[in-house]
Amino acid sequence: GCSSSSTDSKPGTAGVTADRPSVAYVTNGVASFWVIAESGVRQAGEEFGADVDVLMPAEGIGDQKRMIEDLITKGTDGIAISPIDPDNQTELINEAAKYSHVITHDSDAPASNRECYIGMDNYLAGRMCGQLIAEALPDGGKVAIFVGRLEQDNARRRRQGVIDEILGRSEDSSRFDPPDAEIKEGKWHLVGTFTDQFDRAQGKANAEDAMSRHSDLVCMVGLFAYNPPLMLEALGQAGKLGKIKVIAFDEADETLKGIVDGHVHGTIVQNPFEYGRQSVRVLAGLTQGKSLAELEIPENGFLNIPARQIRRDNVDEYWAELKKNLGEE
Amino acid sequence: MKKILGILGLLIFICVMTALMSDRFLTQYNIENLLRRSALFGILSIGAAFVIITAGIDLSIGSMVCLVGCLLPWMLVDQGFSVPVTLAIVAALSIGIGILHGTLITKLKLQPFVVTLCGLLFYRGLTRGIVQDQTQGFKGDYQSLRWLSQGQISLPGTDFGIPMPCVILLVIAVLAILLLNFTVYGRYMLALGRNETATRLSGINTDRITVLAYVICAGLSGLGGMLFVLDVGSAQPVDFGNFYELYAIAGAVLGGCSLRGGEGTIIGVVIGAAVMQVLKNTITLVDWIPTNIEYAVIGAVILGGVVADEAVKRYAAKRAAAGRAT
Amino acid sequence: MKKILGILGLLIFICVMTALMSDRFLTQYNIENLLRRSALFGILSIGAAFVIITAGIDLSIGSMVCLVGCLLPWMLVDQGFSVPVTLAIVAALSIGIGILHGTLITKLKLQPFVVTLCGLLFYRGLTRGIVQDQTQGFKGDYQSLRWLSQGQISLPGTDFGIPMPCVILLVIAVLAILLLNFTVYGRYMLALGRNETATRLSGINTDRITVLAYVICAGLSGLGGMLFVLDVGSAQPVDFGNFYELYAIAGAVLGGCSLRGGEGTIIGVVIGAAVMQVLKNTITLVDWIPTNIEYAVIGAVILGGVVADEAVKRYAAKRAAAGRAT
Amino acid sequence: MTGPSETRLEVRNITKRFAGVTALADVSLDFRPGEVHAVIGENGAGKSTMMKILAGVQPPDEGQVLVDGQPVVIDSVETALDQGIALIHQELNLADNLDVGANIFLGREPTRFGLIDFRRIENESRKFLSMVGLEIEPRTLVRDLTIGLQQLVEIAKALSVDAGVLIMDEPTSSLSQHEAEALFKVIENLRGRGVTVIYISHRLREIQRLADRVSVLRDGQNAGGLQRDEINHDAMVSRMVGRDISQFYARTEHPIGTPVLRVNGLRTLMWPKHSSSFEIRAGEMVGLAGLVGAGRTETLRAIFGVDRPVAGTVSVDGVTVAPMNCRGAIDAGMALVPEDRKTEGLILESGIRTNVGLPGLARHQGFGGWMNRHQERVDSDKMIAEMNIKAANDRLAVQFLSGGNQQKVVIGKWLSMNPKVLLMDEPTRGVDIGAKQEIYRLMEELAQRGVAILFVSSEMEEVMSMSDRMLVMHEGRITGELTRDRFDEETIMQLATGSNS
Ligand SMILES: Nc1ncnc2c1ncn2[C@@H]1O[C@H](COP(=O)(O)OP(=O)(O)OP(=O)(O)O)[C@@H](O)[C@H]1O
Ligand SMILES: Nc1ncnc2c1ncn2[C@@H]1O[C@H](COP(=O)(O)OP(=O)(O)OP(=O)(O)O)[C@@H](O)[C@H]1O
Ligand SMILES: O[C@@H]1[C@@H](O)[C@H](O)OC[C@H]1O
Ligand SMILES: [Mg+2]
Ligand SMILES: [Mg+2]
Repeated sequence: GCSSSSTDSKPGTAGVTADRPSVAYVTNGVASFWVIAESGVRQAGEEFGADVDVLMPAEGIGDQKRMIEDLITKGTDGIAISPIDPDNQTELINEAAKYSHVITHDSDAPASNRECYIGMDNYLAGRMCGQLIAEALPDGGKVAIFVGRLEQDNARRRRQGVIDEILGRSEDSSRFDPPDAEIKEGKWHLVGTFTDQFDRAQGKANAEDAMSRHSDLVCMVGLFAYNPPLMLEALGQAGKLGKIKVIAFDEADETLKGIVDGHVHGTIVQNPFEYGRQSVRVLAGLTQGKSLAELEIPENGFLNIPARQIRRDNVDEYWAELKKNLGEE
Repeated sequence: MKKILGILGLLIFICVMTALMSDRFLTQYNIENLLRRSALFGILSIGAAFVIITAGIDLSIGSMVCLVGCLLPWMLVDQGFSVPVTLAIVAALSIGIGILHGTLITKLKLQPFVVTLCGLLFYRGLTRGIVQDQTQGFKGDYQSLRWLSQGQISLPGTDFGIPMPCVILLVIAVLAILLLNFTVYGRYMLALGRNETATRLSGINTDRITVLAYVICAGLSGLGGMLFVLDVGSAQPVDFGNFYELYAIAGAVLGGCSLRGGEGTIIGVVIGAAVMQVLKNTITLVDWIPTNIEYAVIGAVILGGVVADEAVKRYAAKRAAAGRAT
Repeated sequence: MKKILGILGLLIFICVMTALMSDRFLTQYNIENLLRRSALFGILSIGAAFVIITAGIDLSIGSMVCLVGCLLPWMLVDQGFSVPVTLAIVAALSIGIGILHGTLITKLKLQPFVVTLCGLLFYRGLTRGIVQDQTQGFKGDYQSLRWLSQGQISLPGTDFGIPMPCVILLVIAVLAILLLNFTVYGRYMLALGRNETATRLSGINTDRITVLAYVICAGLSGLGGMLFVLDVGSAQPVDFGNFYELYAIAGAVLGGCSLRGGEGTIIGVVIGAAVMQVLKNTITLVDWIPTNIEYAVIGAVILGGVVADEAVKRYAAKRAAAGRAT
Repeated sequence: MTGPSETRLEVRNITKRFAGVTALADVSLDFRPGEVHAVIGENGAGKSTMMKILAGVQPPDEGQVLVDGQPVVIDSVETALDQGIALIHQELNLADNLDVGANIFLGREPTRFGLIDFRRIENESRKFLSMVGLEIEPRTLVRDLTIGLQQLVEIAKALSVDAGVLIMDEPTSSLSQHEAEALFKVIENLRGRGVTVIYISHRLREIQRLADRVSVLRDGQNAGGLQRDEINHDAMVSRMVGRDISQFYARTEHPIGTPVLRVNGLRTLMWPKHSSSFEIRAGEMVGLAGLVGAGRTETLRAIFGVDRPVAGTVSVDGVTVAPMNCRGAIDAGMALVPEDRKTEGLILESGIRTNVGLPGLARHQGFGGWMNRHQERVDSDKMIAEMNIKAANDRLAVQFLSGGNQQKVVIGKWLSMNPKVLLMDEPTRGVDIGAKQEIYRLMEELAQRGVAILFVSSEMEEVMSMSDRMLVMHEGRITGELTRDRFDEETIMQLATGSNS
């Protein structure tokens, strides 16, 4: 993909120009997912006449804190944050909110003074994912879940959504099943949640080991963008493509190709491009003195960019849209 | 003094360059941030320096930060321990680990690299097991304790405040300088870092001194871990403190410690730690430096620093030789 | 031979224990997986071993894996280079980096720890800059190239296949054994690892031998990076190969290399690398071991291994002394 | 003076400077085929520097080297070897993780099809080992040999080069007379075959016995030469030092007191089945003689608590010392001047003051380990004066001192502790004649003050002249005790080789 942009600020002009608002977009880590968001940010930068900056903390929460502090220093007009640990970052967000407009994206910090949240409800997205599973496996069976790390808020909510949906539980996003627990209920047997700490070789090894451990596994669910491609690799090598159902999250090329080829039943996609674009639009607007209402943010401060279920029937259409957003077509 | 001139020059150079490229660099807020961050890493680097001076190495610093950083809020918030009890446990734990490292190295004659590499793996795994991979945070509580990291001591007559970690670093640095240069223990550390056998044959219990160095390092890592989590507010066992040992060691090396042992000044080490924090700040503040090459910049600067240092040393040696010969 | 008995015993012990606790351990599929993973890490460990034998260290292994692992698909898929051109660039790059490390260490007399620590930071930063933080993958293409990592050579008469990485490791290990034990280069490495001066004074160009060791290490890291990405299918610059240097070094140390230099056997190193992969597998296969304490288990096993090794050595020395007494 | 055909190797106007010193100033020398050419001079006179230049270890700043009359540039050890020049270094230079054979052929391995020819290495090594009288298997690891044996391996290594010019820089400094004799035979043999042997030693008796010609260096300058018939002790000494050194072994009569050091049933790890018991009295100087590897060093180390003994007790003034660590020994009033000053006696990168002060710091420390810097300076000043250590100032790193002065620092650091028992392992190893005399004088003074001295020496003359009483060791046990009136080379040699037991 291409992520270079002509809207980068010039050296030394620390974004306090009167007419052009400066907007920073802080992610919760480094991932291709965020590169898609970055192109949304850049596009919106041109569209709404803002100087934009994208920061991806590579070293976790301490790094994110440092970046936000430095943005305050820079006098950035608006900051969009995907908080890694919202419960404990309220103060930091409030501190930033004293100096500039702050919103959250991808993951919310409802207790803070952020002005709004742009993203989806991860618990609901998890439930949508659960629907895909139930649909792919009407007879149930053994299911394994793969995810980068489980202490990230969005990951936990997604996983809980998946579990609650297939077990037919009521909607309650505060539930939490311990990660190592095997859950056997009715026709379903959830054999465990495998984490890899963003180590891809480990992610693939997890998929392999899950197959070793459970020869009668019928379904693999990957909750972070890079998990499904790794699962597909492992399946391909084990000659089990299509035999074990794959349910995915996000829009990695391999995942979409897997849907086209019939190796992946379906995926839940967010819209990172829109996360980026909308964040810049809203922050630029707030800087120029517009109100939330004027910017079409609902009363509850939640700009929902809903997740979508992608199956074989709508994958081509979706893929084309994605490529267009990334400027690849 | 001469030894720290190089690194001091580098720090000043980076600061001047950044100030020229960003008018926000010298704002009070930024300076306070930089002071706080440098202080936090400086504490770790001082610990690393003591071990390096005795010709050892401690790779477990980052995992110690993780262990203490996660257990502190876990004990307070999750387990409901009182503050004094928690602090006592954390201190005992850190010191105990230092003693363990030192003992394995001196009594079982294991290599420091190996022992502390195992520590690096073990303490993080242990932490993850204990807190069950859950993020540990203060949830807005414990403000008075967090003052240790977030508080400031305002300078009378100005509205400038010295961040608390800076004050703590100052105290530690002064103690470290006294220990290293004015007590027999420091002298023994320098001596044994250069020649362990000769030091032992001079009647010095080198084992005990080695253990002392590891205790200081583990203790300061623990203190650092505590201050880091008090500053950040929460810690995830999976990545909290990741790679901090490398930053700590790099700071010590930049500051003039030789990994061959027997060399190093505390002030140099503190400056070395600051260089890296200022660099990171520079990269975020200056727009045209892409953030994703951050590591590349830090790596290049450290390498440049040691190369320049080496070049200056050689030049000086040449001049001295020429000067005296004529 | 005697030297590898300890680590071989440990490997067998872990395998037997796991087989007892999980009936899936000895399935063909699992064995093939283990062989492949051990082979990949074994290649890195052999590289690390050469550097460690010359009393050096290479902390940049993981970042080299990242660099090559990301650039390979980037050049093929993104830049549309042909396979031969890409492989040539990757090889030249790895070897060039090895030469760079070796030259900085020998000519500028910088410490290996410092040089390769800078490498650790620099190559990852560079990779992130080049590929702009994008995950790089083969997108289902390049199957014939990926056969290098994913293919198998089936054993005639069985339906068991030897994973390709294993075959590659075998070739490398044989070459490494020949180099280390049967050629003058290997002998010079062992000699200079123990006593650089003596080796130099014997008329040996120790600088060139040192450079050779770093070239081997960087070369094998590059090869490893390539095989890893061919196996996994994609690489993200921020985390690909993270900490692999520690695994590689730990494998070498477990396998009998002393960080003081001059010691080590290739077979031991390969077994050392395998121990860690089997351990990880054990932890996932055996239900009652919580996955999140993985690091703790690995750390404890490495430490246990070296402690046991030390204990055995001491016991042997005592017995020898007792033998003389009677 | 000499035609080109008569000169194998010549140096002209060589100058070499190091930071702070001019090690060689305009030195010219020539060496002929089939001669043993001794180069002598005080510590720091520039002998090793000259030899390192010849062997390609370091380049000269100015001057020329000629081999067989042709000017050559020797810029590496390899070129030197190509020119047929081999050097046995003053310091041991072996890779002790490899076996003896590997070390002998290091850098010159015979190969077959690109692989090392192990069989040939083994056979050839055996040959060279037996030339130096070393009956060990080439497969023995070097680290299992003592310093003395390693020195012999080093010599075997140099012989294997088959060089036209063989330089030996203090080859006998760790050898006793017995092993040295074997070496002398080798040297004579080489001379017979037309090899040029350049021989450096501080043991003038050896030079007298071996050398055809002598060249003397003084302060980096050529101080003249001696022909075969001019070579005698006094001539050499006066050229080297520029003055006459009479009364070399300064012994005077003084009363000997009651036993201070008592060693009872001591068994070391190396020789656990042999125990030794003896006592040393106040003011007594006891020499410990023996061949290389007889266990003398081990005994001293065990007494001082460096290595834990298998059994036995040590007491000072009737109080048993816990033989666990050196601190205990020091607190009991003992001191050890170790065998290898560079690795065991000194912190080379540290200054004289630091080195001298190290053992005493604990004694003068204040609250919280606060260092008494004043005391440290007073002590070191006193020692520097008393021992006549030559140095610009007392913060100079000891690595820059000459061997003799380094040795004085090692002794000095113990004198400031006022020991009752002084253990000395080869106290004059590699030390020049002037410094030797001073060390002897010091030993004598200490004895007069009532210090009990036990010293190891491989130099027959030294141990015979300085001891009040002598203990001779063989294979870890004391095979004889001789009083001064019974000192006689033959008896000692018999006891040392165990040939009468
Ligand atoms: N690498 C060096 N750097 C600085 N000074 C040196 C170096 N090598 C030798 N010197 C100095 O050069 C002078 C000559 O030293 P050299 O080793 O040649 O003496 P030597 O005659 O061999 O003495 P000894 O009998 O003690 O072996 C001494 O003052 C020594 O300190
Ligand atoms: N012929 C030999 N071959 C191998 N080892 C020997 C031989 N003779 C003695 N040794 C070793 O010598 C050691 C005793 O050494 P020690 O250093 O105590 O003796 P020393 O009399 O001080 O000799 P040196 O003068 O070499 O220091 C023992 O470890 C013994 O194994
Ligand atoms: O938070 C992000 C998540 O939404 C996506 O699925 O994967 C990458 C994460 O960083
Ligand atoms: Mg000399
Ligand atoms: Mg001895």
